[in-house]
Amino acid sequence: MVDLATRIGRLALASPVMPASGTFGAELAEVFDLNRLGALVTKSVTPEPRRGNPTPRVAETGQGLLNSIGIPGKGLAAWLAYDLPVWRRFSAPLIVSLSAPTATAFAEAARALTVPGVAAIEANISCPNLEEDGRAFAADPGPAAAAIAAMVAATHLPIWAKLSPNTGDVAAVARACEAAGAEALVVANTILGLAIDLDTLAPALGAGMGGYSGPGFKPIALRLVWQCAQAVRLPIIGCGGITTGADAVEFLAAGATAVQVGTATFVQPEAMLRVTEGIADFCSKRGYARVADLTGIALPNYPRLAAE
Amino acid sequence: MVDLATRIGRLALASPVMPASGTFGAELAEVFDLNRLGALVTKSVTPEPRRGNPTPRVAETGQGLLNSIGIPGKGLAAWLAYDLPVWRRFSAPLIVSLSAPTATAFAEAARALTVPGVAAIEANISCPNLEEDGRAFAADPGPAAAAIAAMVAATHLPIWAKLSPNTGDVAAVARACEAAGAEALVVANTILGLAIDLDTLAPALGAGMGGYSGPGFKPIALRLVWQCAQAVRLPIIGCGGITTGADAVEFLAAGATAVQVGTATFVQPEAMLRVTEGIADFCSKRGYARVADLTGIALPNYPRLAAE
Amino acid sequence: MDGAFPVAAHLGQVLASEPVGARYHRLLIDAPALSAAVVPGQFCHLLCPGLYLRRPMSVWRAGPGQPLGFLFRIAGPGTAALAGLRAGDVLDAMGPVGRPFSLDPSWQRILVLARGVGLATLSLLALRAAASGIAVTAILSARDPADLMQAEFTGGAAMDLRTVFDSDGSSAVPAVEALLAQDIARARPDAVFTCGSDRLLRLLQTIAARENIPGEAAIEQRMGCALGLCFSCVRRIATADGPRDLRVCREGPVFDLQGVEAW
Amino acid sequence: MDGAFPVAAHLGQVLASEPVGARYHRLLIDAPALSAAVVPGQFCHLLCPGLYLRRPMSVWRAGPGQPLGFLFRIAGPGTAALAGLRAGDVLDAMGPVGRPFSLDPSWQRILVLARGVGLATLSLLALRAAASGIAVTAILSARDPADLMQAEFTGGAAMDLRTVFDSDGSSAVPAVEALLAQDIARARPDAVFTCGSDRLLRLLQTIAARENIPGEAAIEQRMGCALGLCFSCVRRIATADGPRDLRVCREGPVFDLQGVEAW
Ligand SMILES: Cc1cc2nc3c(=O)[nH]c(=O)nc-3n(C[C@H](O)[C@H](O)[C@H](O)COP(=O)(O)OP(=O)(O)OC[C@H]3O[C@@H](n4cnc5c(N)ncnc54)[C@H](O)[C@@H]3O)c2cc1C
Ligand SMILES: Cc1cc2nc3c(=O)[nH]c(=O)nc-3n(C[C@H](O)[C@H](O)[C@H](O)COP(=O)(O)OP(=O)(O)OC[C@H]3O[C@@H](n4cnc5c(N)ncnc54)[C@H](O)[C@@H]3O)c2cc1C
Ligand SMILES: Cc1cc2nc3c(=O)[nH]c(=O)nc-3n(C[C@H](O)[C@H](O)[C@H](O)COP(=O)(O)O)c2cc1C
Ligand SMILES: Cc1cc2nc3c(=O)[nH]c(=O)nc-3n(C[C@H](O)[C@H](O)[C@H](O)COP(=O)(O)O)c2cc1C
Ligand code: FES
Ligand code: FES
Repeated sequence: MVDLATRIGRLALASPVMPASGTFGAELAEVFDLNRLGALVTKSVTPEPRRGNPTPRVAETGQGLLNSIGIPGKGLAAWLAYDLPVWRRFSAPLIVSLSAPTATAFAEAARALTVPGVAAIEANISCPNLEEDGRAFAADPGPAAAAIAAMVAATHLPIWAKLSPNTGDVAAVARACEAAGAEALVVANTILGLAIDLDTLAPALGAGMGGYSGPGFKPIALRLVWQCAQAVRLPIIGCGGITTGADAVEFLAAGATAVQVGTATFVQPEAMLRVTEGIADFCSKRGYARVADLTGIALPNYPRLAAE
Repeated sequence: MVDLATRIGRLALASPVMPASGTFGAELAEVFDLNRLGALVTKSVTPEPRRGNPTPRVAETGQGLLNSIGIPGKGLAAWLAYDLPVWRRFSAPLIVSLSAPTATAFAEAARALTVPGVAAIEANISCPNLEEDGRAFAADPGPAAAAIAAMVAATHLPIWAKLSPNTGDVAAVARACEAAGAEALVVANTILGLAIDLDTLAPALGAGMGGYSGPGFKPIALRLVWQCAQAVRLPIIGCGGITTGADAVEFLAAGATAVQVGTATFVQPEAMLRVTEGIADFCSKRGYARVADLTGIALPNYPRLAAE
Repeated sequence: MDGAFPVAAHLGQVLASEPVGARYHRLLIDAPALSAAVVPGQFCHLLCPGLYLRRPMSVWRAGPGQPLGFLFRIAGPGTAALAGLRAGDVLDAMGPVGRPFSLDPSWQRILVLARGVGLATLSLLALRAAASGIAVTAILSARDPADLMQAEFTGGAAMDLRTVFDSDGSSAVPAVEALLAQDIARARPDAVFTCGSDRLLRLLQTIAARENIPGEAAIEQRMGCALGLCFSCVRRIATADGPRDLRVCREGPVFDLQGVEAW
Repeated sequence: MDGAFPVAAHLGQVLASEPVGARYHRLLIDAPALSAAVVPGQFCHLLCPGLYLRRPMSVWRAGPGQPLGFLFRIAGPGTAALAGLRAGDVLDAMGPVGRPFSLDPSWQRILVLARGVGLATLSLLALRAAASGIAVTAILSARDPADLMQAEFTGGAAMDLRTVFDSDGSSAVPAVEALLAQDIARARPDAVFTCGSDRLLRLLQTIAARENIPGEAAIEQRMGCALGLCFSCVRRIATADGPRDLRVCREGPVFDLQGVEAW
């Protein structure tokens, strides 16, 4: 029997497989038992209500998905009142993804989220801000660190920093988040992409550009994990195009301690279970007793102490 | 009959379709008549001989290719002596891709390449430098502009700046190259990626990380063209995952004046001819008399004057 | 079908795959559990060979012991790939998903106003109504008689049918308005339903409001997950607490007739 | 086949697709122009259903009016996809590419030393030699008798065959060295050829150098284009002007025996 347990900073997880923010909801409990997941990760919550972007909000590219949802939501207060109680029905640890327009707003929201039932906050400092040509906090070390530091000061909850591919130096951003007190890194959010609808000769998405995810994004996300794993000692949660157990093992070997599955759930609603089984199969076939043994095994400087 | 002629700065091209550097050679004349191409683009030439990277130098990802060739070559002097005469046998304009370690070296090489038979220099300021975690001139506006300016001062030949996806702000780099005197932008080179071989649990490429190209890269390259087209008035040559005429039309509509086809040639050696025919078919079906009419048609601020 | 987990990806053998007229196609699938569970108005999210995202498709035929049926227009790569399936191939259909039509056994008559592929979405409702002794008035609109899928709609059930066409001008809104007024005067329905045309939706809203008849409409939106997870499928809907962006895959695809904002 | 453009992607129908032993597979393709053009040692770059990059494969059978044949070990996804092809399917084979073996009509005898899939690469050379009256000594090495593809190698042609196996220790380098010495003493070949094993390559280099017999070796490298464009397939080769990284797809896959640096 392979030991799937792993640990992300102060948090012990029964499984290294969890959903990616914005691709998951309690509705998925209609398909399988969500307590089989290592953690539950919410859509990004925002301080104020947001309507989101114009439709169409998704488009298919040959090898993945483009989305410009725009983080619609009822806002933090309503989330605490209506959504949190729903999540409390599950036993897997709840990770709340948080998105905010300023470092101060991040801090205030993090304080407000410091309530029973919330196990950690995943700071979505990487969601492409389409008004600013896709620029985000996570594009540069300074703003990223400022947001993380403000949250760390505002709550005792673990802060996970979710990084963006849309930066010239992800290692520098990773180091800045580590220095600012992040307890883990989630690598990565979607990369900016575009598709043109040849019928209309206009962007396929109502908002123009969008975030690219799915299998075609995987080699890039894997590289970002690889770069971050060599830059910091924080545990890394790999995310990007993971569809199979083999994909997940690549991320673990490149330095991840856990993985998130997003778009794959749209194609196969049980994808997260398949990924979990696939990891376990790989470990038993190859003689690894603990999934944790795979973390960083492909790194030049392996054994890597980060995950400890 | 659709008019495929287009113009890149001072250069008039009979067709908007040309090869991407490093994926093309005179050897392809064994497959079709290379004079059917809008231009010929050489592998990157370097001032000194280079051996290149350890093998394996290529790996397949689900939706594209990872490569870490490392620009092997016999160096500029030998190229002028042995390769240039071979290229002179073709009538399509010859674009020499140039890669160098410093701005000065770029300038000296550009001067040396200012000989009959060379129509323009494509400055590969974007080739991932794996020793520096993939950082390149094109990662930041300053170094990019310095290299371009040095070349512009050293030769009367048109300088095309080939940009990199591995930057946090491609629009800023594009503007810097325009200000430095580039006559066109090639968008874009490969994006850094990684694949892990599950048999060896080590990187699939001998060099570790590599450049990701092919269909899975297309939505990103298309977005880079879209961002650059809105940042500068220079003609843009779109490049990234183009396999069909429809792919090429997306790039033209997003602001490109011409396109380069790279990895697709590895899958179908006649891919460039198929792309050319596909563009012509689209134009005639949709009633565009000149392929040039498609440039930027999907841009918010269309009509865009850049291409003129 | 596991009660605790009502939604699943079902692998079903293709029993029949046939073109319908020039622009449409019909698939019959052997997926007993799914077919038995579907309620009219619900849809499935179909994996299309060679494409990445699933495509949403209303259930056109379903029932205990009956094959699961889809009737669709070939609109692009996904539907073209579905039309390329052959008998014996396997289709991956995720479902059932979506809020179904309301059908009150005490009703005497319903009126259905459908155009184009809207026929596919409303057919199962009409069949179930007829089967449970509720009279059905069906007004079907199409380009021309060749494009009308009358047999596919009625499935042989007895209905009061009216057909209108662009080709002879009878599908023009004023003409359909007169037809509706007449029909409602002649045999007043307890509820009205529509799908497939924004013009007809607006018309039915006006008349149903005036006549004070309850109704529902099924609408479409580009989808990602079809499970309520991604919020890509929202449409603006007027609700008791004001206008809301609701998920077509979750709060819909069937909404109260008066709630749907035309677009 | 257009003389001006000797290389092309040929679409050929699969005539036969059969497993050979437990680990190998055989494909016969109807591609007349390509089959007639191939020279022993050359290879084709094959499109593998569902995968992105082509895979290089030596031509095992070819000739005017004969089907084009490939014999390969199922090593991963690409070769597995090729083995999944069925009679009637279409294979996209690009070629012919690569520098072939040298075969001098004036030679009396050649010696071939092959192991594993190296048999596939050397078989056509042996057949053409035999057909043109050149005697062939073939030393075939395999895991065990079951894994040896003797019939696939000889294709029924008469050859002086020696088989060695890991299972009985006869394939150990000293044993093969003795065998080679014996054979060369008995019937000295005008040239020697090898493919499939680095150990045997090094052994043959030593003996051929000592005996001063010319030879060639076919080697492999991971490939991108197979057209000489990408320089992904280089191997270190000793040349007259010193060691060079040469392209296996262009300057190879056949190189002078003594030039190949073992790795
Ligand atoms: C709940 C629901 C039920 C549906 N039922 C049916 C049905 O019974 N029969 C039928 O023929 N069609 C139905 N559709 C529409 C069907 O989903 C689309 O035609 C299909 O997704 C097009 O995919 P494609 O790849 O073939 O074309 P694409 O190239 O994806 O699109 C072709 C055209 O269809 C539009 N389109 C794409 N996806 C959708 C979508 N999800 N909803 C609406 N328009 C879309 C595009 O904007 C484009 O104009 C339904 C849609 C929904 C949301
Ligand atoms: C000129 C040439 C001729 C060849 N002829 C034959 C032949 O006749 N019969 C045969 O069985 N095989 C032959 N090969 C090897 C064959 O190309 C590989 O086995 C095949 O590409 C593996 O692809 P895959 O997707 O099945 O496995 P992959 O998962 O791609 O690789 C499986 C294993 O094969 C290795 N490999 C992958 N590609 C190559 C390659 N191009 N060359 C060498 N090793 C590789 C990988 O490193 C890995 O260890 C030849 C190779 C070359 C270069
Ligand atoms: C429809 C959609 C919505 C998303 N919404 C969010 C979000 O609200 N917050 C966030 O941090 N990431 C969001 N993401 C990014 C995913 O969490 C994930 O980082 C990305 O999709 C890459 O993983 P994948 O390839 O497995 O989908 C979203 C992705 C998709 C496809
Ligand atoms: C094998 C290989 C070698 C390449 N070598 C070069 C090079 O020498 N110089 C350069 O500017 N770009 C080089 N590139 C990048 C291509 O020119 C092109 O920008 C990139 O591959 C994206 O286009 P594609 O997806 O059509 O291949 C290379 C790409 C590949 C796949
Ligand atoms: S399609 Fe994902 S929420 Fe409706
Ligand atoms: S494989 Fe491209 S040069 Fe040999």
